[in-house]
Amino acid sequence: MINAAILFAMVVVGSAMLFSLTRLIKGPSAPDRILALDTLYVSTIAELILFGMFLDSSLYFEIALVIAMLGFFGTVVLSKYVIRRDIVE
Amino acid sequence: MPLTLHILLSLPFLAAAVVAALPRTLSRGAVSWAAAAAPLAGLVLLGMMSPAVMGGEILRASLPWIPSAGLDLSLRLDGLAWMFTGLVLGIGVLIVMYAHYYLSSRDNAPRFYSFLLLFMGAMLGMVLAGNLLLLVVFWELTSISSFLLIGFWTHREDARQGARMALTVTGLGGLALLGGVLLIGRVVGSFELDAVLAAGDVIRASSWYPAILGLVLAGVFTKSAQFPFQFWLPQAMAAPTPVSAYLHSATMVKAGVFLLARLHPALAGTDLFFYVVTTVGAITLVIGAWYAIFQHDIKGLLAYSTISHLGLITMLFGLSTPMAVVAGVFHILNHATFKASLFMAAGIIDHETGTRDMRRLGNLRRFMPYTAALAIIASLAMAGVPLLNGFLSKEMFFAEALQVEAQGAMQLFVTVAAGLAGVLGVAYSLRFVHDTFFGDGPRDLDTDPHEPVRWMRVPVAVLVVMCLAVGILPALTVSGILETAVAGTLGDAAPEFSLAVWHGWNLPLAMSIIGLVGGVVLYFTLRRLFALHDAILRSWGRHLFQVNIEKLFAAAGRFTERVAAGGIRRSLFWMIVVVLVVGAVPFMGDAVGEAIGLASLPGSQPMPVLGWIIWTVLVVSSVATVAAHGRRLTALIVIGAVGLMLCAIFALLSAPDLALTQLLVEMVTIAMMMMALNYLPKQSKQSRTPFRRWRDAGISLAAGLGVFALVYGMLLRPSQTIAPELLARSLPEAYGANVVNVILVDFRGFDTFGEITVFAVAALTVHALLRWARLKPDEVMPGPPVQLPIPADLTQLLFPLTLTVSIYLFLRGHNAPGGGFIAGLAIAVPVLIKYVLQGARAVEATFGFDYLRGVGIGLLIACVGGLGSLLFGLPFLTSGHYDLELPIVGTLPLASALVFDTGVYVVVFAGALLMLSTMGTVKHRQRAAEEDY
Amino acid sequence: MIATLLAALIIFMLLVGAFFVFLGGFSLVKLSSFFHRIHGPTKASTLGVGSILFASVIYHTTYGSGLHPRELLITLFLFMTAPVSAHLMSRAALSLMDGRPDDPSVTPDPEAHIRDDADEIAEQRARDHERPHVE
Amino acid sequence: MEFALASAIGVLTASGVYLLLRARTFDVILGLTLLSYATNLLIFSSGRLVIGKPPVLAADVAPTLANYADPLPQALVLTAIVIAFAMTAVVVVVAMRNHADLQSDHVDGREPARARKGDR
Amino acid sequence: MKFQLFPSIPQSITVFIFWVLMAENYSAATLLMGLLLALLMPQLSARLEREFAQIGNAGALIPLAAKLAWDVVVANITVARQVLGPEKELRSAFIWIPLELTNIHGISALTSVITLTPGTVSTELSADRKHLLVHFLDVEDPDAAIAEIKTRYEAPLRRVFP
Amino acid sequence: MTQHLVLAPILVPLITGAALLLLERRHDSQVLRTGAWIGMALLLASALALLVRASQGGIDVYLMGDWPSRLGIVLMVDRLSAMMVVTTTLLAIPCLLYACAGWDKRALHFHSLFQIQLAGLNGAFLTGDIFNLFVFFEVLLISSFGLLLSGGRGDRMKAGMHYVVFNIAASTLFLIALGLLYGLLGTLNMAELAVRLREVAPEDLAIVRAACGLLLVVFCSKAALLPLYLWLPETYSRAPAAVAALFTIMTKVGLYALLRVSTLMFGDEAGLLAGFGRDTLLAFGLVTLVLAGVGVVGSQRLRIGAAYLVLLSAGTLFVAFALAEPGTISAGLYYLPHSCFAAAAMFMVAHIVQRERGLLGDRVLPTAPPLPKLTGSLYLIAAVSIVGLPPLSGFIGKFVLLDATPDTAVGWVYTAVLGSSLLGIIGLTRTGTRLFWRVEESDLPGPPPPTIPGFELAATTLLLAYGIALSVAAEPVLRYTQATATQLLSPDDYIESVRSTGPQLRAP
Repeated sequence: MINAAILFAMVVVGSAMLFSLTRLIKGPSAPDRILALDTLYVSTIAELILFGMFLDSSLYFEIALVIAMLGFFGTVVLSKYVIRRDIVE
Repeated sequence: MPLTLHILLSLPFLAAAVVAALPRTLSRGAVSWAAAAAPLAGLVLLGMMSPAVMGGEILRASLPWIPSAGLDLSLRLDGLAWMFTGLVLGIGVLIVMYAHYYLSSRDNAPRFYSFLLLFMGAMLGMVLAGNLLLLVVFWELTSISSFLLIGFWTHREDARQGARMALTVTGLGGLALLGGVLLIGRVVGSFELDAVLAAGDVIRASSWYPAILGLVLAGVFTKSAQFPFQFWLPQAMAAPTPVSAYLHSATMVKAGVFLLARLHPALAGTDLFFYVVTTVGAITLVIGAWYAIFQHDIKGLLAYSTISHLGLITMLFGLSTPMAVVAGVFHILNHATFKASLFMAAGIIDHETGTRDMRRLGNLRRFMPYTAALAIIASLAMAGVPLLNGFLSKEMFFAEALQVEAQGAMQLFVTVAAGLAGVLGVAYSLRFVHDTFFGDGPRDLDTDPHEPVRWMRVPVAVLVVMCLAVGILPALTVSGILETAVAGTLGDAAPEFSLAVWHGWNLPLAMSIIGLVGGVVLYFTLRRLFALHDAILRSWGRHLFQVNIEKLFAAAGRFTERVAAGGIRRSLFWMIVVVLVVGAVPFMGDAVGEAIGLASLPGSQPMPVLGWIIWTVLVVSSVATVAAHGRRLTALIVIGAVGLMLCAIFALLSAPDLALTQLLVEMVTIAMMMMALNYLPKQSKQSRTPFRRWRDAGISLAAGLGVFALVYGMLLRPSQTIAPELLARSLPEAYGANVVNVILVDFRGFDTFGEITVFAVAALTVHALLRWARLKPDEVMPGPPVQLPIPADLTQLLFPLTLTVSIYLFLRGHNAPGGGFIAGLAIAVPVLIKYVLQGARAVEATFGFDYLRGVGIGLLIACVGGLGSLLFGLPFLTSGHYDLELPIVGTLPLASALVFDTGVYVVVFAGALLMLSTMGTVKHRQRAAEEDY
Repeated sequence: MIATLLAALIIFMLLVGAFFVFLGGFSLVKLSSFFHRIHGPTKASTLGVGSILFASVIYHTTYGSGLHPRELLITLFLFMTAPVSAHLMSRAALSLMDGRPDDPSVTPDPEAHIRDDADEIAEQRARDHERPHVE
Repeated sequence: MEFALASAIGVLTASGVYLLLRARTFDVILGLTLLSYATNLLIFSSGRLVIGKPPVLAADVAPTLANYADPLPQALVLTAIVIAFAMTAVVVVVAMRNHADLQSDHVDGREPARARKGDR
Repeated sequence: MKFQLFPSIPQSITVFIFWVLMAENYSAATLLMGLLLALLMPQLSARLEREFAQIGNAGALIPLAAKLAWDVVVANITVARQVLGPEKELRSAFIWIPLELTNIHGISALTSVITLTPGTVSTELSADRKHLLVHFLDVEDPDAAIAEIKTRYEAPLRRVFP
Repeated sequence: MTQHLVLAPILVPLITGAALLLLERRHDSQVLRTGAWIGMALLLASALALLVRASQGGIDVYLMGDWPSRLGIVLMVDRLSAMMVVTTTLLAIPCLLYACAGWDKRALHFHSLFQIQLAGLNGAFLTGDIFNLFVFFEVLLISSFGLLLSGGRGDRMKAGMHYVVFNIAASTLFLIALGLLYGLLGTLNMAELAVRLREVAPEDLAIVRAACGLLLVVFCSKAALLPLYLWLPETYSRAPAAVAALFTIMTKVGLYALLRVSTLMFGDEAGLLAGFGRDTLLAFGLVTLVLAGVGVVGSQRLRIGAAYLVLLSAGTLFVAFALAEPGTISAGLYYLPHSCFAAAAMFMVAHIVQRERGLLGDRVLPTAPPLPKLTGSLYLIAAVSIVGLPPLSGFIGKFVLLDATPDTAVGWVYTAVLGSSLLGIIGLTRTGTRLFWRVEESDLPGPPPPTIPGFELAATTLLLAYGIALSVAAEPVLRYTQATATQLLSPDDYIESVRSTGPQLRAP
């Protein structure tokens, strides 16, 4: 039962990933794409946790933690680039 | 005294070194004496050995050099070598003496003499060589040193060209000869001359014989300026006259015929040899003589006559009868004497009148009677007038030419050639004598012609006296020498012969007379018909050579230019094509599916839905990257998704460590690319050639398909790996549960060691490239730097927490996903965020961490970590394990691999930040500087 | 009994989480302008992941290897970083926008700068249309 | 699953190769990145595909290939990722310097003849 | 730079808790390590920061966090409705919110809070740090929205970050 | 302690490089140079010790981390490895000497990069593990990037771009090949790979061949075989002289790998894979030879010419190794160090010329250059040596090779080798006469010819002296290379010594 729910959640989150993909491809502006990538990151965290539950393993914790902790770095850099072109001033 | 030969050989080389070291300011006399000492001493040595040689003994001496390759410093003095040694040294002495007066104060005498001695040594080595390979060595040395001599007056274009041409042609011959000699060695099994000469039958019977003969003859013909390689020789006349006199009388060009004589027992005696050598000799003989008539330059005339005489000698060796060989050897000797004296005379004329152009000379007998007399006698010897040495050998030549046993056509050809040669030889000799010493007086000379200093004439006189002596009293003077030489050449097959001036009325004498008369008639006829002074006969061989060599340079240049201009894309294109071919060829001739063996292999595993989703995102964004590559920012964002999906795949397929690494590397890469993008155009210009795009698309698809097929084929095969043992031994022996990490720091720690070195060096390179660089941003935003206070402030908390996480990842790495590398990047990223949000200078002002030093320290720590085990006598990187008992804390497991991993940690952290901080703090180029461009 | 309840809770949290993550993604596709879209993923997804993490904690406690409160750290980080990235992205979008609201510290009349962003959308669309393939 | 992974590697390779053959430095860098992704996946897949069995040994599970994925290719990929990163760093910087020194981001350091003519 | 054993007590505490949570065992070694880190981390980050956040009234944090959690959940449902509903009915707007908070840490916290509560995204801080530009997804009365943010979040934050 | 000797050629330069990094901040070039030379001396000592050990005929196996060879990484010292290490070290000494004339101050991190480059080279020669070989390839590559580009600008960047991109692409290919090999054969140890290749099932043959083929392509592209050599001329001719001189060994690394892999894995015992790729390599090697000769003739700059000469020697070595006879391999191994030294000397001479002639650089245009006479002599010796004219080492290498060529291949090999030599002579003659023979004759004493800095002169002379020493001592060297070839052609010994060496403490 729970497994089914986990699998279902995986698919639902997966569809969110596909939505992000659409936005990533369509754009149209750079912030849109950055947003899509950011969302993709977050969805990936969700998938990883779900997968960890599915396997009953805690080995995915580190990855999820690192994505949560540093995943926004890409967003920061890309946004800074859009704002200023020079990401380190 | 076995080493006498080696001493003899080393004399000129030693002298060359000594002379070269002499200061330029030293008087020319001293230099000349130093230079002359070598050949004089050599002559003494030779004299000491002469009795033995003349007694038929062959002196041998050998020093080992490369015995395993059949090349030793073995020297061998038989009759032929003895004669040549005498020639080389004797004429060498005269040339040195002559050159002393010839050279002007502007010429660098030490240089000249050292080259000359070098050449002399090379020549000596060649004639003395008892090993064919050694002969080739010295053969090539004569090419090189003659190149230096011909080009001695480097400022003159003709000298440079002549030298180049000589080296090119003789170099070609030398290489061919090398090939031929190697083939001989292959057939005979040894390069030692004794063995080769004894194995003539084996060589002639071998299937390699035509190749051997062709290659050796190519060497002979180029060196001896035989048709069709004769053209280099007149060009070489740009050399100072002593050089010409030496090279073109006794030495350089004689090397070819010497070789012909030397290898005569081994190679001659076949129809092929006979036809080729005789024909080439005959053609050269006639062509050279004909051209000689039409030269205006005295040295040019002499050069062509040299060609002609060499043709004669070649032809004699081609005829191959013992007597022909005798005549050939004899003529070598005679030609050396009269030609050396003629060249020297020409040099005197040049020296005293300032020109060698016969159109401007004439009537010189009035101004320089002694020289004129000497030159005339020598010319007559060249023409083959009785009572002079040239007559004797020419007579023998006629005799042999008439006796040739061959088919009708060949016989006729040889006879006609011989006859023509006689006529033409007289004609050009006459032209030289007449145009220079008789007729109308000299025209437009810059100086008043007069006799040279006496000592300059002495060498000429010595040689002319020899011509006369030999010509008049052959039996007394030269007979013994010739017998010895012939014995050396032919060995047991040497014929009995007697030299006499008078053989009675016979056919050869008739031919001589015809030649003399015909020559005189021809000369005066031609003079009337063609106005010789205006006639110009271009050497088409030289012309062809020059045209072709220029074409060769141009074509090669174009080819190279095209290749070099092809650039990266061409390189990569070829690489991919090669890869495609190499990857595809093994499957050819076999149905592809069958070859990959899909049918017979176990089925594949089912794919979860999540997998398909990740697959879709991956594939779509990968294709989108290609589609968007012109818009770089977009492409970068999209490629970020590819990287993320890769991370997801790794996570899904049981590789958490990889997922972590991929993720972190991805982030840092994106940051790096964004920094770079600041200094690059925002968009790619698209290439406007659709052909290239389609071609590239086709190739990429092929590459993709190929990789797909290979991977699929591999995946469907069962794996047979060493992994089970790794898994089993990881925990008990390396004390780590995370096998990947154990592999990284223990099983294959050395890889990691290399990997961090790569990382460190990459950081150094980035630093080195950008440290002093001034870059211009593609677009500078107006206004002051933007403040981002809010996110900057929020990351305040993030830094200590990520640092904590990083330490956690590092410490747990051996048992859970993590490890030095991941931890190092995990701490580098938040610092980088600081850079982005607060600006590099603000961060570096407070965060005083020397990244460069950090890299070095990290590497050293890693080394120390690995070397620790050496103290226990165990190999590098052997991990130790120790459970530390602490009072309150309990047991602390300490693995020595941790030290190594600390090194990794430090290198990665410092390296990543060194790269990124360097990139972030690039100095902008000033606007003023831009205007300059 | 408790187990059933816990299971129900897990399933509920999973569904809620999945829903919100889905919502975040969906709003990306559905909404028409950037400033509309950004509201979805930055918060809904964060909450969604939080719910899923909560479910995971319970799940591991109940069925797996015991209590792992550390998973909550992920949520903590997410809640720390998500606003930062949202803030930066919107700033980026703002910097690209024509007719962006002026800084009141330069023109001190904040009320004047409340403007309906319907024009914004129109403008942005026009701009996107002008140069659809160039950034 | 094997098919999916192999095809993904194929697509990445094709994309990478296409970009590698472009004329602009940045495109080439992107191409190299994609290619290195493809390579990493390829090496990774040489240990065969195993879902959810990370090679982190648990106390009560026998250390055999039935229970864990092949760890060796993972370690190799890790090395490869790092090296690819280092190489990318260098090539990125060279591209920057190339553009700065030669005023062109063409891979060969100069614009093709036609484009240059157009500029004048 | 003046040496301080604990440059920032809050940070030390956070790090310690964090470590212990993460390590998932409570042995003496872990605790000792946690203490060590709590001692070290602020020292290291002190090299990066100009100033540390000083917490005035930590007690105000807890009700704020609870309020926030509740708001997040409730407001998310609202946003869900708005997103799923027809887009035309959204009345979105940019609004400059005048700030009374002067502590930058407070402003940061407020920005995050605003962004976390659905329907609003804080977009830019004015150069003089006295106004915050916020994007509202659906707003009827701008003044009411400003007032709500000010009372609901800014006031407690002013107590936390004086 | 002697067992750890194997480590020294890798670790000594590495530690030196890292330590020099720490000293860099002192901005004292004297300190850096002293450090670098101490490292160099230690390296030389250890390399020679290794050579002495290897010349006794045994194969040393060093198990990293005390793991059995199939699990961990092994270092191997046989005659070939020892010889390559010594060659590298000997070459490095003049290169460092040359750089000490001033370049090391202009190129940031020069000394560290240089030392690490040496570590990478030695590592590649010593490792017995194919993935480790890849890693060391990367170490040497990336440090070569650094050496090439540090302190450079403009055209050098352009050439660097080409070099960097091409080599990264090649490395990627290397990884692909390794991935496939591991996937198919399940091991990375070269000896184990060889064993498993012998037992390849016929149905796997095609895919294994494809993987092996890719591996060979990688080595060929590093060694610059046709048509994968386009990167070489520009790169080598743009590199700083000391670096270009060191780079002459870089193509040899590819050749080394090729020789190692093809003798070990595709030797006569290799069953279905015996002689894999040999004929193709021979054919392409011959064409490379000729095209390289054409390149020498067509080169407009001396350094381009020198780069093509490197290519020419690479072509010769391809031929030698592809013929796979004991004699040809031995000849190739003799020729290999010679070609490194001679080409390196040529690059140095070219640089001296380039500097003396100012704006004209090393372009092959006749001028009235006040070039020091000595330069001309150096050029002459280098040229004679490199095109294989007697009596220097190039000639010996060539004739030994030709002499050992099997009867069946004589036609093509003789033609190509001798023909390319002729092209080389033509090209170098033209270059030499144009560069060194003054055009104008003037009575006036012109500006005194500049003197060559002592370090540069010493470096070039040392290289040429190596060449002369190689010629004089040809017999012992050839005997060594013959033994090496014999050792290489009996891979069973290699495999046996890898397999029989067990760890000290662990279970085998």
